[in-house]
Amino acid sequence: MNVLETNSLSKRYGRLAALQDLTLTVPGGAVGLLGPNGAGKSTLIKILLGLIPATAGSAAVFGLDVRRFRLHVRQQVGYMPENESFIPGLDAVRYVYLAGRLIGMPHIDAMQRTHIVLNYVGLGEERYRPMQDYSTGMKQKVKFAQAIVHHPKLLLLDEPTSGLDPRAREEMLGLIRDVAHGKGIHVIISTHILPDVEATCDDVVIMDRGALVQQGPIKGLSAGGDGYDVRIKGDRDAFLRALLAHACEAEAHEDGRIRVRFAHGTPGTDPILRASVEAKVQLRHLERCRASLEELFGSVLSRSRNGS
Amino acid sequence: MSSSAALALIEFTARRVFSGKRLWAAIVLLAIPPLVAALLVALARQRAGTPVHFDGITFNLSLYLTLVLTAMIYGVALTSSEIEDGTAGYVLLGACPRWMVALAHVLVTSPLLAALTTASIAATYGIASISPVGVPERGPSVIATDAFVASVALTVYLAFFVFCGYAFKHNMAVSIGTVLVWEFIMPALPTKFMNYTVVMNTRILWLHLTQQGERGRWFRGVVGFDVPTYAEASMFLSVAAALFLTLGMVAAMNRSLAGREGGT
Amino acid sequence: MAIVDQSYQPWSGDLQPRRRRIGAMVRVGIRQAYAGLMAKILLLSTYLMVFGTIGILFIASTFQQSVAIVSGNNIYRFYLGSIFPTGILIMTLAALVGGRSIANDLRFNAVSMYFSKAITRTDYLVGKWATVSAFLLSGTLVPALLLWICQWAISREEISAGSRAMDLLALTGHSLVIVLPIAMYALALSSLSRNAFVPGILWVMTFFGSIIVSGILTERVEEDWCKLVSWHNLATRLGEALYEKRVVKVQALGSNLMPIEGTMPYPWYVPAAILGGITLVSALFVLWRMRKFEGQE
Amino acid sequence: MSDAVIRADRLNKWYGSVIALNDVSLEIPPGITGLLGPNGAGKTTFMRIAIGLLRPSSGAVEVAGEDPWNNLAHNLRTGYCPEHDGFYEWMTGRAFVRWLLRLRGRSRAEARDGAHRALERVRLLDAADRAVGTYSRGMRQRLKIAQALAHDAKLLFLDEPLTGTDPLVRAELIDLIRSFEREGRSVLVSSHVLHEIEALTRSIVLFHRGRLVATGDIHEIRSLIDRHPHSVSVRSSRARELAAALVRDETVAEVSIPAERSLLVRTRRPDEFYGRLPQIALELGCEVEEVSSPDDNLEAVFRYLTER
Repeated sequence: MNVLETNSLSKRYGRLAALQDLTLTVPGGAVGLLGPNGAGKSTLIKILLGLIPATAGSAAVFGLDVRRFRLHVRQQVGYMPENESFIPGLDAVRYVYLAGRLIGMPHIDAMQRTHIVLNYVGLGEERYRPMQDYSTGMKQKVKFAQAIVHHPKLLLLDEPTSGLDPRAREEMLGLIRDVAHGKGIHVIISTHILPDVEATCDDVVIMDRGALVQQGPIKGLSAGGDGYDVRIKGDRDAFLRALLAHACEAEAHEDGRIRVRFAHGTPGTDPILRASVEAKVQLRHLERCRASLEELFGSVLSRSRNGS
Repeated sequence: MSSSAALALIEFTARRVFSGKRLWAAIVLLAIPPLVAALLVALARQRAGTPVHFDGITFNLSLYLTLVLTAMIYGVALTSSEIEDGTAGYVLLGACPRWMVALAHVLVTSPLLAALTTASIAATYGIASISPVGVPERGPSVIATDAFVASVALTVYLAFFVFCGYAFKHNMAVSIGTVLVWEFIMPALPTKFMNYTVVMNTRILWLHLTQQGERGRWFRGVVGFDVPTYAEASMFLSVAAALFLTLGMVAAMNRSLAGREGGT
Repeated sequence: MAIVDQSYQPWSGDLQPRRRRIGAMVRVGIRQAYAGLMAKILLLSTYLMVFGTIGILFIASTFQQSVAIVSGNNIYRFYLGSIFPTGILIMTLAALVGGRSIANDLRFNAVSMYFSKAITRTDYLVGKWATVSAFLLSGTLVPALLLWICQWAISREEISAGSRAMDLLALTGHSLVIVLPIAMYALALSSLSRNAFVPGILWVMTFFGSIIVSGILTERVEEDWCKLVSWHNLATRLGEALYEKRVVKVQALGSNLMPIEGTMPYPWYVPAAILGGITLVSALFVLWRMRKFEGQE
Repeated sequence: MSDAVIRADRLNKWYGSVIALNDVSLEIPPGITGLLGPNGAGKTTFMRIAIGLLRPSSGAVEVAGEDPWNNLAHNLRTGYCPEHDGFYEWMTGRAFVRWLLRLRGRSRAEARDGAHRALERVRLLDAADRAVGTYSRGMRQRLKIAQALAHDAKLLFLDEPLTGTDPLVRAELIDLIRSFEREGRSVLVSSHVLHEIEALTRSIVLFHRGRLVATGDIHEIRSLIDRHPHSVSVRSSRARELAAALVRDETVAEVSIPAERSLLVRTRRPDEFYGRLPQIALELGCEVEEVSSPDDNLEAVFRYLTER
């Protein structure tokens, strides 16, 4: 059974079309829902949760129509909202417990699960403190915990890393990766941060202006990285000249990255090594082009916009 | 500081009076006295002899409930809400000194609110005078008197709210709590402290101006309550206004605006 | 040695029906309502007052004095029916707790948690209503019960067990009559704004406004319906109707103390219809507002 | 550095018993400076003190040689883009910028033109006449920047301007901020995301838990990390042979083979090691597929500086 199916789903707010005729099938796994601000990702998630009605079309989660069986759907789904969400005066334990009880978990199960998931997300003794004193990262963890307290079959995450500093972000990505693999939970992550999707997802759905732009496995989409990303320490111009001498096309980026492509196929990393020896620079980093998803995203979007 | 900035500040403060949800709340509030008057007029038509008492409406509504709550809605909106929403910084970082911002809040908003209140009182008067009985015959001068009294009270309240807004961290709780207890509950209790409430002094001012200081039917529930003189009441109100205005300006000069991150 | 896997485990189990979910929401909500400092202070002062009264009455009774307020069902009727302290207290508590209940959910975005779980808008409303009502009952029903026990202990009349039971029912009913419409109306106001003080002010405005307007009308028009304008009168009139009518059979000190009489000649169903109408309209209003807010983040 | 635009001397700021800034003394040169640190590091507090919204608990700050507190001339020289949205939602974007210009002493005509220019600059003219309440996140971000630069401020304080924006918007904003520098303005940008700052500037200030941790050029800070041991991961088809060769090199302290085709090398002298690695690989004639080190990026600097 497909985790998610929509059939020419449309949603209009007055004149603004948030979703246009979206037909989408997600078989399962860890899926990234990518798109710029205002692409209709949040609208789609709200429709899936039965929070807002679609203007036209239908959507089903695990084969259940999201309007008719919305309480059943929500019992199968965990949702982590984008903005901060808490009840002032309540501690994390009560909050997550309440979330579990609202799904319908019995008292004892809810209490046990609350502590299990809070341990899992790594919230320590702070869990007994009122939530308004929490840092952004802690609030985010609690939001994640309340979404998985009932062990949902599908987890919907709306911008899970927005506003987090690198360490908190790394922790959050680790959690998502872990929960999405081997725990029996399907995950859909709505985000505009591409490295997040790369770090956690197997498949990707790209949306723009309320329509589906592209869907497929990340590997397939980001393939075609013919070349290497290099970082050096030392005389950069000399290195670039040396690369040129070895028939490599080099492109220096502002963040210090040098992208090297070979004029004829991929004859391995030898020319790069040689160039670095000749230019007497330190080779700090060498890797096959991988961050091309970001560029792909840009190019896919501009293609779809120009085409429409 | 340039004069054009000061002018802009005045215009901007005035513009904010007529915007947002608070305007609607104020309109609802100010509509209550005329509506009650209309109700009474309609009843007087049905049953001859039912007096429509303009002064009663003024005393109990225009100068009490409507006045205090209008001042509360605007007082909180002026500073506390601005600080909470994070818009206060934009105004405080302008070309006008901070004390002037606080001053403008009070001195621009209170005449405008007084004008709205006057409109409400005038409407009440107009409606009440349809009925043959119970309307004072002093003509529109009574409206002017009521408007004066209302604007004095509004100035005191707004100065107090601006002061609380800048001076306290939990400004809403402090200002609203104080006004509820002191201005709503205290005048209902038969204690001497009611002499020191703004509500009572405002109404005493009104008593002297429109009722020749005769207690008559007003304040009759209170035993052993001496009506202060006109001089005492006006002294109290002006001292209160000046005090809170000054304190508000000083508080504005010293207010730190923490972002939401550091506030806890 | 046995090693128990303490890492994340899938959970599966039976889910409970909707009423149990609402029950959990109410329990957590009440706990949160008591967390506020102001609410604690207000309730504490009420209880001090009630216990003080009880203490004074006990002292009076040790001097073999029979006090009028302890006779019949006066004492809790008086407590529940008076505007001060009970009326003001309930008004303030409702402004504090009722005013922020939905407004804070909107402001801190807890609605997105509630509505991603298996509850409907109606469940949410019922849960919030029960929460606020239960909280307000601790300012009405619980002190009234204490006073009921006190009356039992020190009154000098013979009251049959049946009458006592009827009194108990009546004071419970009276408390509910006071609390339920207020709670729903406060929720309706609370759903208006994200800022908790706006509903608070609006509710205070309604309460005082209705009393003042009713006062003006009563004085001017001198017709009976004018009393219906006051919220407090409505609740008191309906509450009064619940008590057993009986003659006080004991001669007591201060027997000229006015027992609260139903001064409004309207039958009980008129205030009942008005309060019920307000409650219903408020409920529909909240549902309509939440329909709008359910769509937001 | 006598030309510093911001100079802080033993700055402290407490909120009750919470310390937000702890004994910060620093000088910030003209140009773009990145204010870096995790959430709650004191970045916002520092900015708000420098802009004159907060008064320090002790210590002094000078902006362009003057105390910012209650200083009208300072208000006109500086522009501030706060982290959180605070708008009069009922106003249009154009009116918002225009009013703020007038509050800074511009005449009506100047304010109208200035608002138009600023909105044009941030590319918000399309939406300028809509109420702010209808704006998307990216638009709000631009509006905040527009009001900060509208009065030709010489010094801009941008608090987390890039947070929550999608890649397309972010690229635009980065271009915009860089253009400010070319016009001779100084900009202080805060962020908790390192690569955002790397794309903007080389000059950074690093905060952690209210303390100043480092200040200066990214390169200078980078060189710090080379005084400490690195672990370097190398992928090669002939990992064991490469390992054998590396062990003989004096810069290498430790070599392990966590997986086939993969090496983990620990070195105490990173500078020399990175220089020699290509040489050794070339001499051995074995293909190197990847070189990477968790210790050789800014995150590591960060980790190292904040965790000691």
